[in-house]
Amino acid sequence: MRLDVNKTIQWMQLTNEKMQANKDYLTTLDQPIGDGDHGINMARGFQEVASKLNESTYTNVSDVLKDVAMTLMSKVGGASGPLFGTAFLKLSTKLKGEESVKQDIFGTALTEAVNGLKQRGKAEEGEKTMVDMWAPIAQLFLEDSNVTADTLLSTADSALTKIKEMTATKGRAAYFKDKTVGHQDPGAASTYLIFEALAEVWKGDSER
Amino acid sequence: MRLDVNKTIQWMQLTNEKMQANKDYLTTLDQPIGDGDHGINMARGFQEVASKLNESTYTNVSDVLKDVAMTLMSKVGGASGPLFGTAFLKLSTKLKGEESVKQDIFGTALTEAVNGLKQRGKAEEGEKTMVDMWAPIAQLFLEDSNVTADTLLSTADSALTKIKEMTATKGRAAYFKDKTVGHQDPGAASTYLIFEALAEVWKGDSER
Amino acid sequence: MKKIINDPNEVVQDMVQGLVAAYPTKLKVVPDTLVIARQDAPVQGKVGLVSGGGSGHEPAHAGYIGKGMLDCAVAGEVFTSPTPDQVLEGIKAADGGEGVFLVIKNYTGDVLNFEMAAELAEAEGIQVEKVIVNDDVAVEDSSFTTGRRGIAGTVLVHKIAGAMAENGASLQEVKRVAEKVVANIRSMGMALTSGTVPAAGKPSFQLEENEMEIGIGIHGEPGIERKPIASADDIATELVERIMNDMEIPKESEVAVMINGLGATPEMELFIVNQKVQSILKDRGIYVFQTFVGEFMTSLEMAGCSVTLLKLDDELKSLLGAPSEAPAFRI
Amino acid sequence: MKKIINDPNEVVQDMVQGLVAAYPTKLKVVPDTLVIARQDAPVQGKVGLVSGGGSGHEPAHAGYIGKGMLDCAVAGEVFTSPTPDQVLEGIKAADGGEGVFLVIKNYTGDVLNFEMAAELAEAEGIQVEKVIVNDDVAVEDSSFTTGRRGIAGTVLVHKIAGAMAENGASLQEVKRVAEKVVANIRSMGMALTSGTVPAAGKPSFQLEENEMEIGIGIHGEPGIERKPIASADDIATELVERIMNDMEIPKESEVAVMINGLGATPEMELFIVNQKVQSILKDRGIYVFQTFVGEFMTSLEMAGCSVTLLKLDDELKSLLGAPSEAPAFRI
Ligand SMILES: Nc1ncnc2c1ncn2[C@@H]1O[C@H](COP(=O)(O)OP(=O)(O)O)[C@@H](O)[C@H]1O
Ligand SMILES: Nc1ncnc2c1ncn2[C@@H]1O[C@H](COP(=O)(O)OP(=O)(O)O)[C@@H](O)[C@H]1O
Ligand SMILES: [Mg+2]
Ligand SMILES: [Mg+2]
Ligand SMILES: [Mg+2]
Ligand SMILES: [Mg+2]
Repeated sequence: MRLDVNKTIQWMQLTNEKMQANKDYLTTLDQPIGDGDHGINMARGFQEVASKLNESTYTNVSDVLKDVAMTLMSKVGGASGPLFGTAFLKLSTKLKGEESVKQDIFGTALTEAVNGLKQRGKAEEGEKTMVDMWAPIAQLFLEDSNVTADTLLSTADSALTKIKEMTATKGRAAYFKDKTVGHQDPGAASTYLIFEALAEVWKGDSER
Repeated sequence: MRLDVNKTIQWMQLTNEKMQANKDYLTTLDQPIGDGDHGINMARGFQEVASKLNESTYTNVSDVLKDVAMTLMSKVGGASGPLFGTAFLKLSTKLKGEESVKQDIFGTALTEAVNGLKQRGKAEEGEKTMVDMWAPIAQLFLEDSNVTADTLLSTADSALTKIKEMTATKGRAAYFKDKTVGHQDPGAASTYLIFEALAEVWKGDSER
Repeated sequence: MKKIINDPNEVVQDMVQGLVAAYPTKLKVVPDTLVIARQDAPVQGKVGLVSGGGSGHEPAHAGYIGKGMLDCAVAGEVFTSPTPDQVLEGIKAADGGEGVFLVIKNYTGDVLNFEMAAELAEAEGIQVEKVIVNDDVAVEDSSFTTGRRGIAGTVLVHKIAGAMAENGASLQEVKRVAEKVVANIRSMGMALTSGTVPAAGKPSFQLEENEMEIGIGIHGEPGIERKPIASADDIATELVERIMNDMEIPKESEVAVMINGLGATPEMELFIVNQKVQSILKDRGIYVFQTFVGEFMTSLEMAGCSVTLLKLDDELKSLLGAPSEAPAFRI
Repeated sequence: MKKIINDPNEVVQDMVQGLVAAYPTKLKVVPDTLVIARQDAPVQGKVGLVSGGGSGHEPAHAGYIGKGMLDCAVAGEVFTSPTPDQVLEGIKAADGGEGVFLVIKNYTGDVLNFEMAAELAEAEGIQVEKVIVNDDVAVEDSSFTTGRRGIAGTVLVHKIAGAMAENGASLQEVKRVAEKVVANIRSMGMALTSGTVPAAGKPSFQLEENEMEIGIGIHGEPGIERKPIASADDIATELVERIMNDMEIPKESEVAVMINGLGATPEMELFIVNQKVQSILKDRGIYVFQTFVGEFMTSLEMAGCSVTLLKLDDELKSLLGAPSEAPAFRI
């Protein structure tokens, strides 16, 4: 896969569609172990991302991702807004100057995003947050020289399975302690949708 | 019937028993067309009357009724407290000096009580209040030279039947307007208990 | 019934203790009564101001005790007016030699008990005057019936009469200004849910999940109409229009606005109602001199609100804006 | 859902309009934002004080804007912390050249958004300091987790830091005193019912008819225990004891007490709780310098209350007693 301006925009538009379709699902995940707003927050944020990307023209991937970052930052709120904002800002920064992003540099950028996330949210891996979805995917891109849409999806799937069984120690879910075991983390589930969208854009690409 | 100190005390003690036994019933009457406190108010008030009469000794009827009046006045509250207080105060004043109250003077005293009630509460007959129970009973004692326990009860019964069909235009029930038709007035019902107690004391008397 | 209480029959006693414990330098209880007074009452040379009524309407009335407002408040049982002997204690505690003024909400029980107390006080040589507040336009104004109820507008009577008394006015002057407020104040309320009297243990009335009642009284007395819940804008419009149909408020008038929560309604919703009320007044060319948003005259944990409008002249404006140290009405 | 609102997605906008319409001479909105500020903000030569967070906790935080307290409050969506750009607008509106101090409740969302805003402000040359309030003893205090939540005690941080800033203190001095408050303040709450987020349309959680939850957070976060409703005295005792187990308050200490209603609880019940809290403190030989009873940090229409104790020294006492013109906290 190579990520150019168009692909990046497609990726984000498809992510928005997924967030709208899964708005209630994400909110439902956030009810038993949170405050029941994650779907509302993500749907509001990516709706604005979609509009922003529609009304602008871009010449490089970094600029697209910067607008994504800034829009999420200023429209999502809560814990997830600044976190997704930070992640996309790191991607944008790292991919500056890249016209068509290759897998290895994408892996480095994702690793930067994970570091940014960790620093911002002070969460490590294993604390049942979105970090536990971003981190294994970044690792995949760094370590596997031949990532495919399918390996991406299967990595995300297995992360999701693991996260569900973790105990939350960061974010609002931490107040629910042991009761979080067996519940899916809403931020991990929305991160999954982002990478599912990437995989699907990528697949559409290879099918063509 | 002749009302002496002992009879008067018996009358009030029996009234208290009736108020305690009918506490919930009176409150239930006050719910659909009032604020649901009449039974609570009357039970509290006559409980105090009973204690007061128990702990004191009396040499005349007027003093008994004065203590009844003052106790009701200071323990009932709401609309009915000052009204019952006024009625008993008028009885007490009119019966001053009477050692053993005869029927005609009791009729005059009841008429004074009705006048006091009307002046205090600014209600006329026909407005669906306790006045509509006190007034026909006062009239009975004034006009019928040979009142018996049974004529007293039947007068009270027929008053109750009429009051139920009236429309309230005074007191809290007035806000419920036409909806009061078909509901019994709580203050009339508690006044009924007072005269029912009198009739029963009287009957016990004639049976002896 | 879900309540944070001890014995349901002792809620008023417990509350009064807790109130005075909260403001020990400002308030005191008259021993063996449910009468709460300014610490420095009676204030010599000042007309004393007394109000009160059934409990369950907090902060009414004890929260309005303080320099610039009430001298005493007499607390009855929940929703039951206090007895004349209690009111008499309040009058005595407020009497600083210049007479005592009673602010009474127009309910049969309140009127009777306060009037009897006034007679008792006069028999003891205390001069007493009164005003009967009847601001609730939900009820027909007829001299043949009980007449209109006193609701949230009562608080502004306390405020203005209190400022007048604090200025050293005579009993008659306090009465004049209180009557002016009553002549120029109108309120109307609405509810979404009922409160529960602690000793009764169950809600006073029932409204369906999608129902509201327009014109309800502060003890749950029936209002004008039960109907499906409308938007905040429609509710505000209906309340204001019913008030303005009852009392003309010409263009360029100045008014005070009170948006009062009945107990369980979040302040957020009161501000949403206020937003519409202000815009209606603006559209009609009416100036708002001062706005009060909060819980002033509640009905236990009833959800709902009332709107009060008071037409002002220069005298009322200056008295309304005068300082008040009452815990629930600091100006 | 029974609410007096218009569009459930616009409640915060409507509320902010209604709030500023209520106090037009005291408050203003920063155009195109949900940032509310003192009319005279930025006050030149004074450290600016900014707080905020998700809405639904009214009067927190906009009710605490005024001389002697906050300069700005930033309102997020209901229960959702505001975004960094909004907070940045608040910081700019408060900046009178001496730096801006942020009072943040300890929730991941609030901390992240306010910190990012602080970075953005610093990039624009505005000096920013902050304090993170975590007074809720219901949560374990562990540096490995999210840590304790900020609840009603936050209001006293506003008050004391605000008085300090109003006195002309430097940014570092404001920070020092705010940290002193945070070190000496503890709270704990309990609930009988849940509130309903307007956009969600149904209650956040369910409690049985006879159940209460001890230690609940102001967004309905789980507390310590669900159990049958106890008496007001037992509830007060449990809350105070948990606070005093966490923070030693020696005999002869002086404290401030706050009894905070969560939204639907009548003031009557808060005073009943206060009665017991005061008597426990008295029994332990602790002096109460000042008591605050009312709704300070609500959770929509949640029924319940919280108790806050703040250990005072002379500096904190004089700052707590200093004047405040904030609509919801007049001193
Ligand atoms: N400290 C943290 N580090 C990383 N991710 C976090 C952290 N705290 C929360 N999250 C993520 O944010 C999600 C919750 O987001 P959201 O519901 O939008 O915000 P809030 O919790 O403020 O309501 C969680 O499911 C989790 O994945
Ligand atoms: N103006 C009045 N004149 C005579 N009786 C009245 C008047 N107003 C009310 N009552 C009586 O008082 C009764 C209600 O008493 P109660 O429930 O104790 O007081 P409240 O209405 O203050 O709650 C009514 O049923 C009626 O009989
Ligand atoms: Mg959430
Ligand atoms: Mg009644
Ligand atoms: Mg009553
Ligand atoms: Mg949230």
